[in-house]
Amino acid sequence: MLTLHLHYFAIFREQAGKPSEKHSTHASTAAELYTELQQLYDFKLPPSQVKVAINQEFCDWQQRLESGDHVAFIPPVAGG
Amino acid sequence: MLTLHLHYFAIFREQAGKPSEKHSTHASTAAELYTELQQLYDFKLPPSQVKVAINQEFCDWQQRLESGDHVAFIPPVAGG
Amino acid sequence: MLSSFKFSIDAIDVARLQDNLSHPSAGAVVTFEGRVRNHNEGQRVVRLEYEAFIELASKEGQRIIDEALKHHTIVTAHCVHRTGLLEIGEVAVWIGVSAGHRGAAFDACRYIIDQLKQRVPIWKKEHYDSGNSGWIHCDTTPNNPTSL
Amino acid sequence: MLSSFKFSIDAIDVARLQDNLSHPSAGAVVTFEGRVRNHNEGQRVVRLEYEAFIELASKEGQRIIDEALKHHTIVTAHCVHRTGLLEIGEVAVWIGVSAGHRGAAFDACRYIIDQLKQRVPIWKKEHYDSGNSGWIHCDTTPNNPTSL
Repeated sequence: MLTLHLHYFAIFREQAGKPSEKHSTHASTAAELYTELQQLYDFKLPPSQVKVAINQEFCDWQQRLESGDHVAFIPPVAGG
Repeated sequence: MLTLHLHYFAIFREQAGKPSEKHSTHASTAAELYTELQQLYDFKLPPSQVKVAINQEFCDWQQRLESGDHVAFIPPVAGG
Repeated sequence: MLSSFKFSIDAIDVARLQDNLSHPSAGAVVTFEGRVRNHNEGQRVVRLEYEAFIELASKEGQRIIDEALKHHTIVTAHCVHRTGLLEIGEVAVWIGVSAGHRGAAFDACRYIIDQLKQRVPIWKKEHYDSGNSGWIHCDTTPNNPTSL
Repeated sequence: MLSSFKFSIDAIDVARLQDNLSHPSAGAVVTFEGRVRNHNEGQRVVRLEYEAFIELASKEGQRIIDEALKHHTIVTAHCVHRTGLLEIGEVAVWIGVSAGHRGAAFDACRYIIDQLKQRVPIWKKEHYDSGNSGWIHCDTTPNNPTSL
């Protein structure tokens, strides 16, 4: 069981109803965690349209999570 | 014998020592006129590097001159 | 010369930023401003909201600036992006590049805005005159934004 | 919206010109500034002199603006070129283009400066710290400017 800091932005922040939270999970990868959160908050974006950042760096979906990690899922960007 | 208004810019103005003048000539085309002026003022630029404007429009070197025409020879441009 | 990527919650002062680009060896200065348009995909936009993952976006933005400096012969490159609520006509992003020659200035400026739009975690929510709003590119049906 | 090509004997007020580009449907603004550099071809430049065949240059400049408006999907395009004596760092030419989208704004701005440099009868005389000076592109030996 890991304890993570999750950060939500834009549409995820609205769908989760909060900008961040502590979250305990049995997920071992970012991919597994996203699947879990999709069910929890009804996130509709498929993983193919989402990127993941751990501790403020983009990373692979298969990266293994560690307790205390800050995890953010990045919806399609639209700056400029 | 034609009477023309000649206008000199940049290096031509400096080499002719004046910005404009009335000029009488037997030249019948812009090309002939430029050859005449090259001798008169020692203009060194070959015609291949020069353009000609008659009455404030670019024109062909073979355009026939008419009395009262305003003629300008355009050295290589360097705006911007 | 210092080059930077920054966020601003306040209105972007384009004139002041442009002054920063002065350099005796810079013969060419190219700037890009992205402004809030009054329409998108056929809908009338009344205002726009920008949200950023500031820490990651700042890093990624600085990487783009560094890439521009590495791959193009330029003197300096700066970028400022707004966050928060913006009205029509306000500057959402400003990019300024100075270089010895114009080709590099144009290419680097375009590189920065193109990469910014692809890579930097910034999101845009459009508010329409219908009362609807939507996060751009985030709706599963992109031309049919979610209702408030 | 009015688009124009103009000459100015006075310093170019970039901030004021930029304000003219505001338009509610313009999401992208690209500007180009050509400034006086402190060097060229290995020589130190102390100041620059621009001379124009104003009547013909104004017509040819306006044609270039019209071509940019015809061939690119832009909202407006303006160009101002200095004449007279300029110091290092001064703006010699300013071009501003607004458009709905950035691609057209970049392309049109670059088209205008590229064409201006090729076609518009404007000449530039560089004054060097050696006391020499030369009309750019006019010397038969271009890298060895004529002495004053």
